[in-house]
Amino acid sequence: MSKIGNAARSISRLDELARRDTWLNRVHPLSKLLVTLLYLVLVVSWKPRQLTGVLGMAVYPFVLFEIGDLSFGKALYRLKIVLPVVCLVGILNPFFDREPVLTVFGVTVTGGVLTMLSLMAKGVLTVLSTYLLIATTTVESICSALSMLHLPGIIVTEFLLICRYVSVLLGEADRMWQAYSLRSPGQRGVAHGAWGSMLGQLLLRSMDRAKALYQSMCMRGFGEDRPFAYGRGLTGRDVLYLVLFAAALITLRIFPVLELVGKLFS
Amino acid sequence: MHMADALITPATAGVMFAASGIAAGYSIYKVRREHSPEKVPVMGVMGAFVFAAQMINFTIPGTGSSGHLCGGLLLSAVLGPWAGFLTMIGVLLVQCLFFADGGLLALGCNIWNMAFYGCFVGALLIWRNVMKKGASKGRITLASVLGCVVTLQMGAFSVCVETYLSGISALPFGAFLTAMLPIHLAIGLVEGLISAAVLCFIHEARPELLWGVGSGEQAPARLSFGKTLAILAVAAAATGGLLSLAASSLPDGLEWALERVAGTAELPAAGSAYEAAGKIQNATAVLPDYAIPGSESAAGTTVSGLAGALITAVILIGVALALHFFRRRKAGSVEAG
Amino acid sequence: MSHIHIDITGLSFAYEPGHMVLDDLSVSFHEHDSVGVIGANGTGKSTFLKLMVGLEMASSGSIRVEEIPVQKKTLSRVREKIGYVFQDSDTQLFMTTVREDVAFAPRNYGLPEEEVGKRVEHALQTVHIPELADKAVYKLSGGEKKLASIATILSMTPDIILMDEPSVALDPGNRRNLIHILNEFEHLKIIASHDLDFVWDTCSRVLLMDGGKIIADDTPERILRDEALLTAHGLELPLSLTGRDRS
Amino acid sequence: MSHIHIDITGLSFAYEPGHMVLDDLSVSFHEHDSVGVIGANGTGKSTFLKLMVGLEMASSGSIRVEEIPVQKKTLSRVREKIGYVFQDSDTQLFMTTVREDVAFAPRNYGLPEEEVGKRVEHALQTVHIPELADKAVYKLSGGEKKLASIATILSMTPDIILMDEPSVALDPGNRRNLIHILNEFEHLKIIASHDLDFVWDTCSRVLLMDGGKIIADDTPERILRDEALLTAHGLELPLSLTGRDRS
Ligand SMILES: Nc1ncnc2c1ncn2[C@@H]1O[C@H](COP(=O)(O)OP(=O)(O)OP(=O)(O)O)[C@@H](O)[C@H]1O
Ligand SMILES: Nc1ncnc2c1ncn2[C@@H]1O[C@H](COP(=O)(O)OP(=O)(O)OP(=O)(O)O)[C@@H](O)[C@H]1O
Ligand SMILES: [Mg+2]
Ligand SMILES: [Mg+2]
Repeated sequence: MSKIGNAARSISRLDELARRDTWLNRVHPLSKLLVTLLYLVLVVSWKPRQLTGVLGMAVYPFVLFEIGDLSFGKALYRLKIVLPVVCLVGILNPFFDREPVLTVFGVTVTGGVLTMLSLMAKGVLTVLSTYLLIATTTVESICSALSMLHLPGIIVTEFLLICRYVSVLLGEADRMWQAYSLRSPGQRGVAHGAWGSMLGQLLLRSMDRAKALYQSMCMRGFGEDRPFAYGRGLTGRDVLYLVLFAAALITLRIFPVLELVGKLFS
Repeated sequence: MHMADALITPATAGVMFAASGIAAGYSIYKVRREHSPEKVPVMGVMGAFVFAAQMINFTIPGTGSSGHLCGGLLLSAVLGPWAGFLTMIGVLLVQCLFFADGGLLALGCNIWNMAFYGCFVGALLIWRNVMKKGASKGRITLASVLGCVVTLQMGAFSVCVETYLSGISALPFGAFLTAMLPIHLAIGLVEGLISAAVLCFIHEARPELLWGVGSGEQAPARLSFGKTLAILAVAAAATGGLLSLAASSLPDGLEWALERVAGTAELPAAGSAYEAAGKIQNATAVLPDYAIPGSESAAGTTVSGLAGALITAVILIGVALALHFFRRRKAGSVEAG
Repeated sequence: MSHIHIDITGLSFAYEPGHMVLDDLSVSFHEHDSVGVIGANGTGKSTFLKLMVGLEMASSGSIRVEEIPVQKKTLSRVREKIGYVFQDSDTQLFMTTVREDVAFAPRNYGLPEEEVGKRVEHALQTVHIPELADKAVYKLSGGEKKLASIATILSMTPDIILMDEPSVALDPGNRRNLIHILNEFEHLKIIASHDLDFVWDTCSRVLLMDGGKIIADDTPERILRDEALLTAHGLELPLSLTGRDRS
Repeated sequence: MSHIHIDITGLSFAYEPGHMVLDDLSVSFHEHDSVGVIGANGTGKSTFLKLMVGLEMASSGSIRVEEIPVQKKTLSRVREKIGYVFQDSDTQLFMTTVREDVAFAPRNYGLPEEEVGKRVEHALQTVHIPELADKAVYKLSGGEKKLASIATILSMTPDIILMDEPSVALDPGNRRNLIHILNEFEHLKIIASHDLDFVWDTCSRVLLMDGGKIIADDTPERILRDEALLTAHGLELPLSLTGRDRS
């Protein structure tokens, strides 16, 4: 099933990106995580009709994609899940809200069109900024940031193990599906006769694997609640990154920067 | 079913994070009390399992379409609802970070909509009560289908409420519900059947792996019965409260449909719905409008603003292209030297 | 030319752009060939087998199985002719009991239930595990799983058998049994393995792969005794040729 | 008696009541022993190794590792002394990169970060994979995974090494490399394997198990050349002794 293969490939590609050694990759994960969260909050805090404000927030991913040397194409591909949902929710707005709000080059724009466009812009920006985080930060780093935020060790450890075993189990599911399709040419999915046994086998094997995994962790001194990640501390540079970006983002949110730029040129 | 970041407001996100956080804290407390350190690796591997299993397509007999697995109920039926809930949190986090399915900010919503209902309502209430007298193929199928259908309905309902509260869509609440609930009824049915097939297999292969079977002797009923009731009451109150809140200001789906058919241009009901949404939004908004009085429009979108956006974009793209140019030249000179 | 054969011309393949796993490979296999594919870890043996059944698609070149080109739309016809045994038998078996699993392919080909039953019996007899027919798959030991997954292939009565490292995890007795089974199968079989003694005992032709190319294609006698050739490509003489007795 | 040793007396174990896997077993291992544990599938080799590190608990009898009895409350002390390589490297490696995984044990034992780094480097050097340090574990080939999981054990600088089928899935070159690594390790090592040639090349003492008992405990020369003994217990002569040359 190409879907499984695609999933495995996209995990592996993100992992490769995160392991590069660029300036942005070296910034402390905690700073990046906090800036990302702040950014998300600020983007979605714009009211439905405030399209200009939302557009202004686009400066951040644009600049950082440049700094982090990431490609927009790959990131935009990730929109395929979110954008349809967001569009479905927003697409009817122009029909319901027909109040004319402003005129651009002789075209009257209604409130509904504005809310639809700003919703889509929010969809794009939130996805891009999350991509920015995960494409420049490895899973271990995210875990260390999460434990610095005092997330319980149980969740951090579990998250790390999920990330580690996703590729293993995707591989197993893929091989099972291949074995299935080799003996049932022409079928596009698993027929109901094999629903239970197919996943059931995979589940039983996962449980056995988990037991063996626990044993091998015990053999190397694993303690129940010991945090898994050993991150470095924040340096001055990391704090500077956090403060500068937070300040810049809040400025974008409070001051009508784009309006001022527009006025400058008119 | 996954909520996107774009569909919510900071207030909704915060409330849902708090709710999910409380459930997570309680689950951690319960899991720790079990004193079974092997639970953590099991949770990790099982989380990865659910993730992989959801990638497999199952053909639905008689139709051309395909279905997936219902994660929360299945996990809880094997790990118990507490560990199952914590595992689902990990799965959702992985989905939102690596696959842009859901969002970081919407994580609280998604945990609630999918994990909370699936694990606590689906497993703790429905699964365990059906399994009390021991497991059989029939009971497992009943519990899974009932559990998946009910929890997916609750999840879909929550999605509607959260989206509505964010005031982002002009779509009336009732219409939204009439679109979401029937679809998720069908999805829940299929997911329930798939989960049932897996759980029946486990029941035959390794019955000791199933949680809560014959819970009469296994778990002390007096402790959990009260808690079960309490959780049910809170969930009911929460949904009921939200429902009445929504219903008081909104037309129902039928009304909306009639209006569409009548082709009323004004759509007064819809307008009032939007107003109501706006009010709620105002009440919950964290950040006010531009703090600068110089802003031209209360709506926050102006011609000069859009022009500014255009100009900024041109400048940024120019700078980016220049940077790329220099980078390539630098790389070229390094290679040459 | 005989009926059963595979023709490969100019086959190239890469998982990731710029990193060729197979590089312009051409070779033909004939009806009664038993081919051993050998090479160090990561030289593309498994990839080569996968391409032949269309589990991966070649970036250039062509593979023809009995004159049918391996393409998306011909896959089901190609796969009916080929039985493929995975390295990992755990993922190969997906039904509840051994019998169900062995019956899966013939049922899918729409055979009447009676014929299915016959084939299942015959396949289980061939690998000497008729007593396991009704055992649950997850209760089998490693060796038994391997034998069961071979039976699932035999019940397809394939024209061609492909096997990826079939001798792994078997104890010496079970391994000997598998050698016997393979030698009984008369049609084309292609076996990728690190166990050079196993290849020696089952194959009449050996392909040595390295760097995406076929380095040598000859009889076991000539390749598996050529210590210099083997060592140059990360391998060693088969253990049975090292003659510890004399030391 | 030397410092490093394991003493086992009257050890019995059953997973399920009535079905004894190990039955009243007594044996001692000493500082410089290299012990090969052999036997057909399902004779309890893995179980035997697991009991020594307390992954399963004996139903009767005692195991003492360097005078410490293996019991629930002594487990962490016992385990600090023993490095255990599992058969399945996928469960052995649970961190994301090779470096993280190799560093896991020393960090858990509370060593300073600098010492951890040194140990990791040294362990990776020993198994010749320093270039894989920052590679993601799931991208390793089977053989590389095996080598990495051996490195995770070496970084613990254990007194004792236990290995369950370490030569599986390695190509001949990597297998030779592992033999070399094991021969360099001077302390007590116990290796369970079906690869009798591997046992021959690494061990100075062989235990043949069957039916929950130790059937024979002697030098490789005497056990691995005894065809009658081996065949009686489901095994065969090591391949290097079959002397194909003469055929
Ligand atoms: N899914 C994949 N994505 C990317 N690269 C892959 C993938 N599968 C295999 N490779 C790479 O392709 C090359 C050939 O792999 P293949 O599995 O065919 O080797 P092999 O000869 O079967 O090795 P082994 O003896 O270890 O089984 C290896 O370098 C491997 O790392
Ligand atoms: N968790 C378990 N529960 C019940 N029985 C088990 C369990 N693990 C192993 N056994 C049984 O105990 C016996 C010994 O198993 P063990 O894994 O020790 O054998 P082994 O000698 O390592 O075999 P192999 O060569 O196949 O690895 C087998 O009969 C097996 O079926
Ligand atoms: Mg291979
Ligand atoms: Mg074993």
